[in-house]
Amino acid sequence: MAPYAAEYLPILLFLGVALALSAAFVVLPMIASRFTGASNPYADKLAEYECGFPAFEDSRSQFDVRFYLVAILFIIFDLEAAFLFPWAVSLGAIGIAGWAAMMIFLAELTLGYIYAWKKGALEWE
Amino acid sequence: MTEWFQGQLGYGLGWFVSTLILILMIALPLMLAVAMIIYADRKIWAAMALRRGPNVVGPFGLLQSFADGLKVFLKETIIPSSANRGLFLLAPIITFTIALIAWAVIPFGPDMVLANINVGLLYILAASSLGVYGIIIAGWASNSKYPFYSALRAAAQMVSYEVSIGFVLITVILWAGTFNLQGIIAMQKSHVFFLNGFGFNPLLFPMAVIFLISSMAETARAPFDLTEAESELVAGYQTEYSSMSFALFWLGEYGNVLLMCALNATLFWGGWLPPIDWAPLYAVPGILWLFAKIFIFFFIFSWVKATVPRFRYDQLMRLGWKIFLPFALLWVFVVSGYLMLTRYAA
Amino acid sequence: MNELGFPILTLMLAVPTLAAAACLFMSASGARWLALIATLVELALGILLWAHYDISGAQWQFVENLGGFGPFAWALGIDGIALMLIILSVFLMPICILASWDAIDKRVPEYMAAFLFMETLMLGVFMAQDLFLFYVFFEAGLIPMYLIIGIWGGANRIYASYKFFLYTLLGSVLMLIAMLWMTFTAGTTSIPALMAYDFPVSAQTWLWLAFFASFAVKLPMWPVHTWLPDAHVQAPTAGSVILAGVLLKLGGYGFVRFSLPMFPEASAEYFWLVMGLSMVAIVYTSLVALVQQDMKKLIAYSSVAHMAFVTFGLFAFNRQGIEGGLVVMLSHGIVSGALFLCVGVIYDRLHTREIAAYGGLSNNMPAYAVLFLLFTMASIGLPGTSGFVGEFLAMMGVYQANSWVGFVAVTGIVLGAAYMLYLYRRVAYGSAPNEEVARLPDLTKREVMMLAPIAAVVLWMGVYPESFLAPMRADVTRLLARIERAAPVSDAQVTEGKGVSAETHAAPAHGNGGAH
Amino acid sequence: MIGLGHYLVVSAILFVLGVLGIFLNRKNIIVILMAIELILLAVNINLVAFSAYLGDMVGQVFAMFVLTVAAGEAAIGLAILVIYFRGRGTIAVDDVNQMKG
Amino acid sequence: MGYSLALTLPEILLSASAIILMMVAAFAGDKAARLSTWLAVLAFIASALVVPGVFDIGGIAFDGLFIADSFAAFAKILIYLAAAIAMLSAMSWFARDGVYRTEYPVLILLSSVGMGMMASAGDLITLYVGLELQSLAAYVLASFQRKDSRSAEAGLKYFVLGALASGILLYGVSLLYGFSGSTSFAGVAAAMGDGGVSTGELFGMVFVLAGIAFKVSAVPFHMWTPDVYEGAPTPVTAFFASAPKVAAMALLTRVAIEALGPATFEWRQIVIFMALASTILGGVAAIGQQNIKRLLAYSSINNVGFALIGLAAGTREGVASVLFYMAIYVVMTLGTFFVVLRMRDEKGEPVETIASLSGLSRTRPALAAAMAMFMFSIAGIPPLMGFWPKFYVFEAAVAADLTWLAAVGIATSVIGAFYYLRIIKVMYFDDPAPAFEARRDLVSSAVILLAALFVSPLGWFALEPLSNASLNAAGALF
Repeated sequence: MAPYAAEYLPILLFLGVALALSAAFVVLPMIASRFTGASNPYADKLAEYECGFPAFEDSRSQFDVRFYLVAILFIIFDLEAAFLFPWAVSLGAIGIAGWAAMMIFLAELTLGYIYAWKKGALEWE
Repeated sequence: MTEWFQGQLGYGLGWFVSTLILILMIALPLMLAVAMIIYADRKIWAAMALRRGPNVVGPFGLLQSFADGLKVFLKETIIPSSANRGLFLLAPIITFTIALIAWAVIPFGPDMVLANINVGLLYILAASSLGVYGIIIAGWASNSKYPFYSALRAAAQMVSYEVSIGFVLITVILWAGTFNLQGIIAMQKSHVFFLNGFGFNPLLFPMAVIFLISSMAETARAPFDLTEAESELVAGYQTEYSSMSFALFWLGEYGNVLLMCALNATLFWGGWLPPIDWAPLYAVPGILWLFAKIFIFFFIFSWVKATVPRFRYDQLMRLGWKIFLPFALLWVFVVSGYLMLTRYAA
Repeated sequence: MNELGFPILTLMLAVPTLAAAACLFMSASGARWLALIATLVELALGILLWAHYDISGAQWQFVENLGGFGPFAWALGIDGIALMLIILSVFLMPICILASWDAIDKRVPEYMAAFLFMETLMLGVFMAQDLFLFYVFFEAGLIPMYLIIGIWGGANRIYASYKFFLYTLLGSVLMLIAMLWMTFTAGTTSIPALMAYDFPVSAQTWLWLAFFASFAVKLPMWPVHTWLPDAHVQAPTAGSVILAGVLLKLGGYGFVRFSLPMFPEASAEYFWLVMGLSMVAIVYTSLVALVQQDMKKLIAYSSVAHMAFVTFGLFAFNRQGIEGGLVVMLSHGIVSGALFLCVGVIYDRLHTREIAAYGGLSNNMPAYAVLFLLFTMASIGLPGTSGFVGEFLAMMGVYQANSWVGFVAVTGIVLGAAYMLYLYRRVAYGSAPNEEVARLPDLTKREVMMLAPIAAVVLWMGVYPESFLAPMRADVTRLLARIERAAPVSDAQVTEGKGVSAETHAAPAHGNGGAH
Repeated sequence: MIGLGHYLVVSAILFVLGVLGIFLNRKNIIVILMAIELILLAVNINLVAFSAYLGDMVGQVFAMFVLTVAAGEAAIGLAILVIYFRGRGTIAVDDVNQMKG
Repeated sequence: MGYSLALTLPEILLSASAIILMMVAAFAGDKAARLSTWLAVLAFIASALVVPGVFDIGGIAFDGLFIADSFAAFAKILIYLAAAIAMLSAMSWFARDGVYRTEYPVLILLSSVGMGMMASAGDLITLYVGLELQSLAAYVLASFQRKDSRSAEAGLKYFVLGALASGILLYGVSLLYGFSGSTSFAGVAAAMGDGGVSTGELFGMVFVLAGIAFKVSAVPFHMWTPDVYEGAPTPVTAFFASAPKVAAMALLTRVAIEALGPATFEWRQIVIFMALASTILGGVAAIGQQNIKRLLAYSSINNVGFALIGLAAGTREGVASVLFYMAIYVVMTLGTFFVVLRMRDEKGEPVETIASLSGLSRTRPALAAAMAMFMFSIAGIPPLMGFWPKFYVFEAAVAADLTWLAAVGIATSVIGAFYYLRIIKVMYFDDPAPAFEARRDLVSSAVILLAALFVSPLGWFALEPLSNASLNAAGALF
């Protein structure tokens, strides 16, 4: 476990550096604008963008249910991929049985996919 | 390098300092590269439209991006009054951070990789999946209609193509037998006759194409730039952003484009290997081969952006769900079946 | 099989069951006739059974045993006690059907089916030789009785039906646990085997209590008797007859069949519990009966009092007591049934059970008044009627066991005479409170057909009780042999004069004890 | 050094947070779904930590199963939530009270 | 491998049928709903026929992940038949409202595959996967009537609490795995047997039991039951009340005996608590209910409590009594629900109040008689069949020296009897309410008739074979 973990340390460090960099990029201009005098907020400027008239409804109101559908489909298919990854990397070791098992799994997945297709889950319109 | 620093500063601190330097050696040039690539993008695009592009700041307008950067840096950061302040500022940080960290595992040369982890590909997949968070948070925190719709679109679009990308990666992994990016590159050496790269393999070439197109969609580049379709959504999820926060999205986006180019190069076209397995070519440092490949892919990105009209959203979804996904699924079967018959024939 | 060559007990169970099922698919009058015929067939079979019962034969006769039912066996068989109670049941059933002939005018097929089903279950209880088969029959009786009270009962029928059901159910479920423990310990579900099995004395204590909980509710004993007046008042006439006539006897039967022979030590240990409750019951419920305004309620309370005689007798641990208790059961079965019928007769005419609403019936209903008087006397225990034999024997027994208890028991007779005569005076004598009562018609032919046989039996039992005692005597002997090892010390034995009769009776008991 | 105990504590904290999130949350059903995911996360931390500790792959395989099932569960949960929202027009927890007794 | 596959034949058969029917649903649409329902029934019958392990010829598949012994066989046959019958009730019910969809049998099939796996689980992984497969399909079924907001709410509640329960279960599973070092039941038991029950294992055990207790809806994890029973479409409720209860009970039994056997002393206390709490609460809370489905929900809680008493015995007889209990219970509850399904007013709208049953004995005597039999039977009044499962359960408890438990348990059954009596009272003693719609439905009539005949004393003939079978099945765990 330890040797593997050591390889991730640079990534952790990288994450820290990246975070610090991006945070600096966000915070520094805010400080800078104080000094340059660019900072001059007033109500109209701080209003959200709405084609020139005041917003008259909550911008986080309902949205299309199809986005949910995409999200659901994604969860399903992405997780099937999660099974495929370890399988793909060890295909040589698990042999024909492992291959066949996964093909059955994929066939079932495909049937589910066909079902979703026929039921119109993949249509955007 | 690490040993030298460790000799000077002791084991832990030495390691820390040397790694920090390595990281900065990736991050800073990357930011520089992003600045230049923006310039290149504009130049290419202009050329295709028979325009001249940026040509005022510096020779041939080379410093245009820096001028832009300085300008936005000095601008006021506007936070809409109805926005969720903390999240609003967090969104660009996340986007840019994630655009950077994926580079940690990209091999630039035979030994030039910051973290040669054994599941590099999974790491990249994970990091790029996280990218959607920045956009969603930006869209939601803005508390404004257009960013919100844009964020939803972006999320749906990115996850849709991630599915096919996942299956494409499986074919690569099947062939390479490893998640390690160096390992994948090593497997590509003279993969087809004397050619370095899975992409030369007729079985994997379609996957390379799908991956290329999907990577455009994944980075919301034209023709898939529906998240910021200005005629419908103003400027998409960035609508409410200004100053450097806005620039960070911009930087992050181009950083992701570069990353995708690098991945295209690494996964299908040999990475830092020369395209042809011919000894003299190895004299050229691997990093240059990689840069060259990245640039070629970037050129393709720009080319497509300049020439292909934007997809409609339903077309985009259909392409992802009804064409790429079944095809990639089928290809997993084909590739694994082929490998079972040939390589693992028992 | 048996001396008859066919499984008569199963047949006796099958006839009413099938008839009940058939009733459901018939018209009202068809169901009435079918029910009458079925019960008469049962009566015939019962007489056949009695005729073929060998008084000096084996303890268990007409035995049938069929396995194949998992936890229990279809084991039937009767001894003399069961025989007498079966006869009582089959005797009362046709009378009940007749009593409901006109009184029940709604949902007749279902009513008849419920009654016939009830008959199956009652007979089943007396016939069962398997512990769990017994329990099934014992418990299942709740269902038809619940429906009879609830559907065809009076105004407050729902309360009464619930009370009846839940009281009895609560009482009997504990018995089930005790039964499970017994079979687990003894390794058999056969009642005859269990009757000979000696349970550890420590276990007997709570086993006895579990059974007692069930039988005391069923009997009923004070203070768990309160369901009975409610149930009686609300039930239709025939329901009351069956309830008083047979269902109450299940409790007494349970004491004889289970509590005493299976747990003799515990029975002795709880001697004072039983006697105490019975003493309270006999005084208290008699006093309560005295102040009742409702005829059925009065008779219901009198039943509780009479049942106290049963418990006095059965737990006296001597021959007179037990025989007396058994005869009281039989006698009360027919007498209280008859009394309820008498109430029903006038209820059918005036639709009220208020005692105050009647008066002077001896004027316009002479036949009725005579029969009612007979049954009243039988209930009081006038010599020559069935009541006398049982109560006298029971009191002899209990006096022998404990003279103080005997003393209290005698007050029961006095009080019984008081409330019954008071009832009779108010209903039959004096003047009619209004014209309507004065013009009430006398008994119809059907009513005479119902009451006359009962009257005959009341007299028969009063004059020649030996017919009824003889089949049971051997069983009582066996019971005595089983329980005498635990019999509580009797304070009656100090009296020289009583010793003579005790010895004469004890002699055959010893004789049989040797065989045991 | 971080040992098994630390993982277990983190996991236990996450688990408790998830359970509390379900019971104390009075606002939004989506939050409940997230709390459920939190519970499953706690489980996965446990499984993987034990797997590493025991040097036994089963825990990780189990974690994969948990992940998959969690995804299916989330998908179905979302679908039911959408149906519910269409019928009632709200996903406030306090409004899920049509049936009582 | 081939051997393992042969042992999982029923599961494979059902899964394949589910997938085929799903394709039918995709291509033929709802037109094929009736056809696919009957096909699913055939699949259930075929699966029940090929269940291995009926005559002790079962075995262990996939290295102990899956156990096809006679215990599993008993539970599976029961589950398949119950699921098939419950499914049949849906056809005409949904057809009335025009929303019967081909997916319904598919979901039932998938759920039943999960249930089969629960009964056969030999490993915590199988346990979890089976449980989730069953639950996920069940969540969808609960909210099957999309237009009905009560159905959606039921689905939502079921989902949230179900997911919570599986989370709790999983947490326990992870602890059991971690502290015993194995996910197989045998491994867990071996670890517990070796060094005694460690604190970690104890915690794991408690969480696992809590999770499964939710699935069997034992107090204190019962709170979802009334709402889900009421809200879900009635055929779905009928399904919930039957097959999944059997599966969850079988699972609980197997886990308790096979995995947690060495900790019997510890779990017995939990099970006893749940048993008594369930019988008491199931009885008391039902008294005030106005909705028949809610009442039946409490009834199921009550009944599960009794079955748990059998489990508390922890002996072979105890396990047999649990199986026997579930078998009889399923018949009674399905019969009851088929009667409830008949409750539609003259306009054809379903009614669910107990008051609408008023005077049913006059308007629909046969239906009332059947219902009365089921009610008396569930109340455990002999001579009806419902008495015998209680009998066996208490017998097992007495034999295991838990006489006090049996006594308390049986006393609580009187509370239960009270509300069953109320139904009968309403049907028989009260004045008639508007009559139900008269409608021919051969399937439903046949089921009600058969169930009524079974609970009648005629069912006694099934006592011996059924109790032998359950005893034989229970033997597989010891």
